[in-house]
Amino acid sequence: MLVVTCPVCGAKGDETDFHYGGQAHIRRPATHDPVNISDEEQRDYLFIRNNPKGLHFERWRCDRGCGKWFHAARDTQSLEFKAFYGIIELPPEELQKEAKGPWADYFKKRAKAKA
Amino acid sequence: MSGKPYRLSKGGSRIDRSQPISFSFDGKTLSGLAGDTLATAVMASGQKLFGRSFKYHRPRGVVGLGAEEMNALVGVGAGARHEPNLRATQVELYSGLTSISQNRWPSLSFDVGAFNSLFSRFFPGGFYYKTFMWPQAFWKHVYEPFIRRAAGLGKAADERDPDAYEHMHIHADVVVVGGGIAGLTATEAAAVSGARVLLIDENPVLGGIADITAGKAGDSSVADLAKEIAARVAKLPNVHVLTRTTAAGHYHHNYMLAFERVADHDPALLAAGAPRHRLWRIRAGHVILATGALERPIAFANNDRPGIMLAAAARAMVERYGVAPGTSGVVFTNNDDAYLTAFVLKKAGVAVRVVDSRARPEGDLPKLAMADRIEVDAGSVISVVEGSSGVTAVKIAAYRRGQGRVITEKKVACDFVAMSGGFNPVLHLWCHNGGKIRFDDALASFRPHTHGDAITAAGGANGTMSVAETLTEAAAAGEAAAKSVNGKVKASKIKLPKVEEPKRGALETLWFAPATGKYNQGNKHFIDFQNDVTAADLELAQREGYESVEHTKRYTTFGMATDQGKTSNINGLGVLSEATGKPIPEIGITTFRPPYTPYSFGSIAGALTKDLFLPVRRTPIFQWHVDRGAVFEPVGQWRRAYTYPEPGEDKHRSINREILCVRNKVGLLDASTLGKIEIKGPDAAEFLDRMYTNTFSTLKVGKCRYGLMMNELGFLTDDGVTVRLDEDHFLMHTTSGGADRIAAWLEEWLQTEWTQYKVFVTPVTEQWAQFAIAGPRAREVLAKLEPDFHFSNEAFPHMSFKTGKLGGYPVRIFRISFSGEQSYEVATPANLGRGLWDAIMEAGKEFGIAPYGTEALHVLRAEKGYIVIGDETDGTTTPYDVGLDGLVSKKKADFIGKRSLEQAYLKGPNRKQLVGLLTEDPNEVLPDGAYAVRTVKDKPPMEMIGQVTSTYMSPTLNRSIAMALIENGRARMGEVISFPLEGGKVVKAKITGAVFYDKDGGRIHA
Amino acid sequence: MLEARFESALAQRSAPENIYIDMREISERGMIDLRGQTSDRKFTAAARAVLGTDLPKEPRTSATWGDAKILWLSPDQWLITCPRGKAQDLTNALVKELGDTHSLAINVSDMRAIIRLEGEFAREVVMKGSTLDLTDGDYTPGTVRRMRFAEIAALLHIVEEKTIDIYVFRSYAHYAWDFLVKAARKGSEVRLFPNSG
Amino acid sequence: MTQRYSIFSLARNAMGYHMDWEKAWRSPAPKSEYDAVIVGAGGHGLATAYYLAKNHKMTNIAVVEKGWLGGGNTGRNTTIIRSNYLQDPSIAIYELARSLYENLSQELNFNMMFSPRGVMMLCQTEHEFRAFKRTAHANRLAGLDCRMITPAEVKEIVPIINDDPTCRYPILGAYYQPRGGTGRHDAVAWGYARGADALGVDIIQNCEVTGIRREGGKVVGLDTAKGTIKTKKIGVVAAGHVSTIMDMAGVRMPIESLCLQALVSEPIKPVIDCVVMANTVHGYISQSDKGELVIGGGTDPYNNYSQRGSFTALEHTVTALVETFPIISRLRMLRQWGGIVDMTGDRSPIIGKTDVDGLYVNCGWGTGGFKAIPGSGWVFADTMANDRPHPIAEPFSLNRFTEGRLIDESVAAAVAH
Repeated sequence: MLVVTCPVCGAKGDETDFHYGGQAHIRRPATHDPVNISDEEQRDYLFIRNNPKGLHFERWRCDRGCGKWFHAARDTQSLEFKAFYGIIELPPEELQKEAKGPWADYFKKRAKAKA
Repeated sequence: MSGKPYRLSKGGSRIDRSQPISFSFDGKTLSGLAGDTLATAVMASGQKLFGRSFKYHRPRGVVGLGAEEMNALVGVGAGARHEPNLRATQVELYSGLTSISQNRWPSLSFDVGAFNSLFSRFFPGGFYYKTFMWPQAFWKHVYEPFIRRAAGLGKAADERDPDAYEHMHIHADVVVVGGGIAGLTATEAAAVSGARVLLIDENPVLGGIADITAGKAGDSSVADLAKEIAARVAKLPNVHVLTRTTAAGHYHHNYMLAFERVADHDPALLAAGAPRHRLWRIRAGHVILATGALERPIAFANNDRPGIMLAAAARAMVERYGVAPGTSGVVFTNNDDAYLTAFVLKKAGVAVRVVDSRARPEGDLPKLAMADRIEVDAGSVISVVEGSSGVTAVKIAAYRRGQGRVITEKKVACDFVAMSGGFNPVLHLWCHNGGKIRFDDALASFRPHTHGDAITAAGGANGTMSVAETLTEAAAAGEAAAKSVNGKVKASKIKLPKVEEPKRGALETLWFAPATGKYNQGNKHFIDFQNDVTAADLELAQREGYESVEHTKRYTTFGMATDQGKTSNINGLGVLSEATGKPIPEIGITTFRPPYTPYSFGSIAGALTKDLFLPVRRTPIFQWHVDRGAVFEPVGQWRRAYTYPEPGEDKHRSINREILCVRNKVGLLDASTLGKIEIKGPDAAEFLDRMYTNTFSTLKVGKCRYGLMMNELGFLTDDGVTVRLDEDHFLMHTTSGGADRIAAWLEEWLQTEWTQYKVFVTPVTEQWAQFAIAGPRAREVLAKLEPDFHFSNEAFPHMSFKTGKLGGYPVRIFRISFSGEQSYEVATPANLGRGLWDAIMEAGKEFGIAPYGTEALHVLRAEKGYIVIGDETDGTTTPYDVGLDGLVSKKKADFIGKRSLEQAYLKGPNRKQLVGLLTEDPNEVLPDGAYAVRTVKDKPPMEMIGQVTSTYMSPTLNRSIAMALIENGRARMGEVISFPLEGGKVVKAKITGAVFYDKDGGRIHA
Repeated sequence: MLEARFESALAQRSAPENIYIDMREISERGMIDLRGQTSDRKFTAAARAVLGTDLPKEPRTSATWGDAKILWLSPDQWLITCPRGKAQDLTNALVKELGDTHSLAINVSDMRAIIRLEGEFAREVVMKGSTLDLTDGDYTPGTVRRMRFAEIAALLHIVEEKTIDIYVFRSYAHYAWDFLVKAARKGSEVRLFPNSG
Repeated sequence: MTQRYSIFSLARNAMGYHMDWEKAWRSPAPKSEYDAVIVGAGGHGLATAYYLAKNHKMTNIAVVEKGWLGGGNTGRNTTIIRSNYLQDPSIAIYELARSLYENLSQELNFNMMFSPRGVMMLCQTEHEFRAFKRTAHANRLAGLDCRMITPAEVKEIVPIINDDPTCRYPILGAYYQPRGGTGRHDAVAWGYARGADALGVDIIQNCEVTGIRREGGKVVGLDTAKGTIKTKKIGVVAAGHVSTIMDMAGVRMPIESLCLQALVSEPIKPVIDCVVMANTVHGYISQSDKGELVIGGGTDPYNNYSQRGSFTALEHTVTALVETFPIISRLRMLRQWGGIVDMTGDRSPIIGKTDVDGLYVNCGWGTGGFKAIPGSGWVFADTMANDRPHPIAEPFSLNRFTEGRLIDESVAAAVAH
């Protein structure tokens, strides 16, 4: 039974007061360019998931609290939360750096796009 | 023997000799004393035999002191209150307790299953994997039924449990597990430092093993020290003490479960309203494990005979209960602690001698024993035990560490053995959530190492055996825990007494006491007593390649009995270590799984049984439906009226009557369960365009539109009518089951994808009672209630909306229809719902109004070819599949599911499409879910081309109708397809359009 | 003219006996759900103009003005409770005053049922069904918190030290009531931290 | 020649105090090169190796395993075997598996105790009832021996069931597969391991894979804790850890790893003789030969590699089962644990080739893999040996997610596997 803290309202409680919403930072292609979406892009959006053993980034909702969605960084092995952050935010820099595998690739790409 | 031959004339700190208690064991009425456990009360009467082992059905008696007991398992209580597999050492005696032994037939002393024991040579570990394979059918029909009957331990009750259970949630800064001197000291230290402390102990009284521990603390005995701290702790405002409570599991983020036996020891509490068990759900800031250490048995030949106990257990029997384990005994040890047992026995007048594997025991206690003229065979082991249903003698043999078999031995008559192979720190809770442990050679056991959680171990649990060190360590642990949780610590600290205790000599590792023969040739050195796993079995597993300790465990079942290896795990590793020549840490250790000791399923369910199991949602009209004799059906969490049979009517007739009433007169439906969501904001219309497949931004204020929703995979998930209340304000209806899901779905998209939209979504389902008044006379009923309201087609056309009053009730009225008839849905605030319902029924009387239920509704809509999400769709159905292409916008650039709908497979050929079916025989109703086949064959397999989604006998059309999803269905109009049913019958049906009644839709606008 | 007949969610439940707290339905309160953005000063000013006090912005707090209470539900949502008879007028006033600011005010007086618990052990009884720690000092009078209670969603309002209101959706009211009656059964007292006074 | 197991060999060995039994499998060091390497010595991986050797005569192969063989989900599941699925592709593979299970003890000369004691899926809502009626029609026409049974029949087969028609979820009927049942999970892994080993397969335990070597679009070998192994064919059968392994080859998967919860009660005398699945309330239960009630439930909702028991899912399941089987209230939970299950986007498995030549994957069995082991190994071995999907494996290809060609079993009333 995990303890989750909502970064929006500060409510801290058991995981059963929250709703898990799967992987974070998935881009919905149709929102940006509804016309040109390849089958592969659509597959990646709908099905391909980062599934790291270790640091992961995910979505939660303060289901029995303020009702707001937020992001969390969590280790999938120790189940320890490393950070809670806003639903339209990226994780803290140091966690982006700590990320491995597909997550590391993702954050690098985001940083590049920004630069 | 008669009377209570083993009850000593003096002593027994826990018993009250003035309060005899009558109870029964295996039908025999016995008498014990208040404070006894079932184990001590039975043993006081002279009975040592408590049960039979799992595989060989060998006779077994009490071995342990409490939770570690693996042999003396009993069933307690009668009838619906019977509970199997309880450890007799933990069952507190109460007047009228009934108990039985288990796993024997016909009786404990004469057990036919013991026959197995004679052939045990043919049943080594894992033997069943090698046989029982021929002939093939025999496993299921011959071998397995026999094994199943023989296996299992006690019997389950055969009726529903009459007792109550509950949960309690608690948060504590510090949770201390174990109320011995370590736990008590840690509790006091943490509490005076300002922390809120929860102290949990599984025993009825605090103190742990203080009362059987040597030493002086200041002027007090260790026992008195424990009592003094317990008394102080009991008065602290920031401490909550739970006794008779087992900390069962430690989980992520310092979550713990503890299992309190509130009333098991006293039926009067149950009668007064107490729950039988209470499950504590605990969130700890910091956990201190003061769970002590469990004594290890020693593996020697026939070490399982009744009368062979752990040394501390034997000592506690005398000290606490005034019960002697026998008349003449041998203490067999490899360490100093067991000498205390010898002293206690001698003092109680029981003849005793000591066998010590160590050649030169050097501690204070052995010296004291020799000074006290207790006979000690140093450098010796017990090589074999004689006697079958009890101990009659032991053979004592000279031994040097590592010796494989003994040469000379002497026989000594005795009737019990108290053994001690050393102590294992109780690591279960430490390990449940991944704590690391390390092997300690001095202890010859594992002790806590590192842990990722805020948790520490103190005292015996940490491998600390001395009283003085335990107190220091526990006090420090308590203070540190308080500090880690609360930041700074109050100045007050507890003062520790000065301790004097005997100097301990070193323990000598002894996993296995050799016998004269090869131990694997007939001698049974039990490691796991309950599951009958011997040292030879473990070695066999190694020889056969089951080298991983997990393989050995699973192959032999070692450590898998109801004690979960409490006494056997380390001994087994020791044997494996000696067999393989690998040190124990390399052998590894099997995983500790929760719970520490088994706890009741009833306590897990807690209060959530019967009506409280899961909530049933009720509409404001619920009681009316009940009073009217409605048959209900669950819809999501709701109970909806399915139909309202009149006296003498069956469901079928009642449904038909309701349908015809709507078609010919007027019916009233409780539609309060429909989801209702208010959506408001400048971007509300655009937002809805994203959510629905069709367009809502073009909807006029005051008008209604039916909408379809898909998920991102392009499959239908919900539908309903949405009303535009104002330019920026909509009221969405969802399916009854979809209300919460869709509200959350809308919120999710708003918060996570279209964050720029200014839209508020507020679910209001429960604010409103909502009814459908449907049928050709609906308008007349409403007009009677509110003559001034304009209900005419012109003033209030189909798919429009008005607010106003109806018979004095404030209402929202929607001219919408799911029956195909002229229909108004009326919503009024929920607390007024029942009043309005009654008013409508009253007003409708003269027009022949009748309530109709969900089944009539379903037939009515099927006659009209309207889909039901979940019937015509199954989560893989697209709008195209059900023929609603017209509701999928071609203009909108993007809406949820649009892109997936373009996926080749979803648009591809041979999709199943919604069609109507008319059976050739109009009286033949196709079964639910029946499949049509391409070609009927004599026998399966047959290629299937689609299935029935809804099927009814239509009273309106006086014939059967069905809807179905059929491969390329829309291109096959008029084709007759075949449905092969069970038993060879084939029903033929013609494919038609799905609208069966009033095809031009005139009645809706009537 | 007919008179509308009123029947609250728990009207048919009788007063429980043999329980160790006091418990009753509060059916005389009306409720308004208010949505708006606190960053929008027009919104906050309009709300203040009608309600007479600022909307509480601090999570899990409430404000009182006259016979109305304003319970924080979310950064953009409040539940206003007032005497039932005033709820519609107050809603209308809010809607009018809020005008075209991005907001939503709905009279939801019938959407929830309120169960009031009173007594020494009110908090303990709630803790049999909720994971919240009502003994830790954070839950002072005025505190509001949404929670999972037994198998349902509920809103907790600490009215006074030993008075707690539990708001549940109307269709679940009987379930919450029955759970509480069972949890508060005499003989099942826990007496958490018995010396804490 | 491997020693045969039988009542006679058992008796013969008893005379010698069981000193002469051979090892069930060897513990070889890895060779420098194999014709194929299977990653993961669970049931699916070992069965694949066995059938590669037996059916396709590929005996120069190895199975590499991070821990001990059978130590993942094979040794952690609730041992249910059934094939009464709704969708045609599912029926095909699960029925192949079930029929292979019928003779598996004899085939492997290792008693894995397949016990066709019947699997019953309760119908507790009208919706579920209708969904199972549909499944029943589909299964009958596919040739499965399954049928709908009435509440009275349910009660007769499972007398301890709560048949109170007024209870929260009354029993409306059940969908029953009489030849479904249970097996001894460890024995399946051990039997296949022993069988494969006897055919020359090297099973290398404690040998974690640390890298997959590619040359352009094809695999050439893998790095392990015991050195580098050359091979042109790699079959990844690593269940919950499949993403980790496939990431090494640069292949991204539609998989999430969750922790599935299971538990057993203390052993009691027989009270329930078949497998009962109550999908509405998310619980399933059977009784092992040892007498323990074996109970499975849901997964924790979040990605999870911890393999530990938690309480949330368990609480829900046990509460439901106490209501469904009220007599278990006074029985006790003995042990709980978790297994890391690999869930795909449509909850059906993935079997087949990947975009990398010589790299094959068999995963996504989620909560239902045990029942599929023989069939899964059979078709995956065929796929690997012939470098094209076996017809039964074909619908389960990885590219179905690109095409939108999902195989969704949850349409049948959210049935647990």
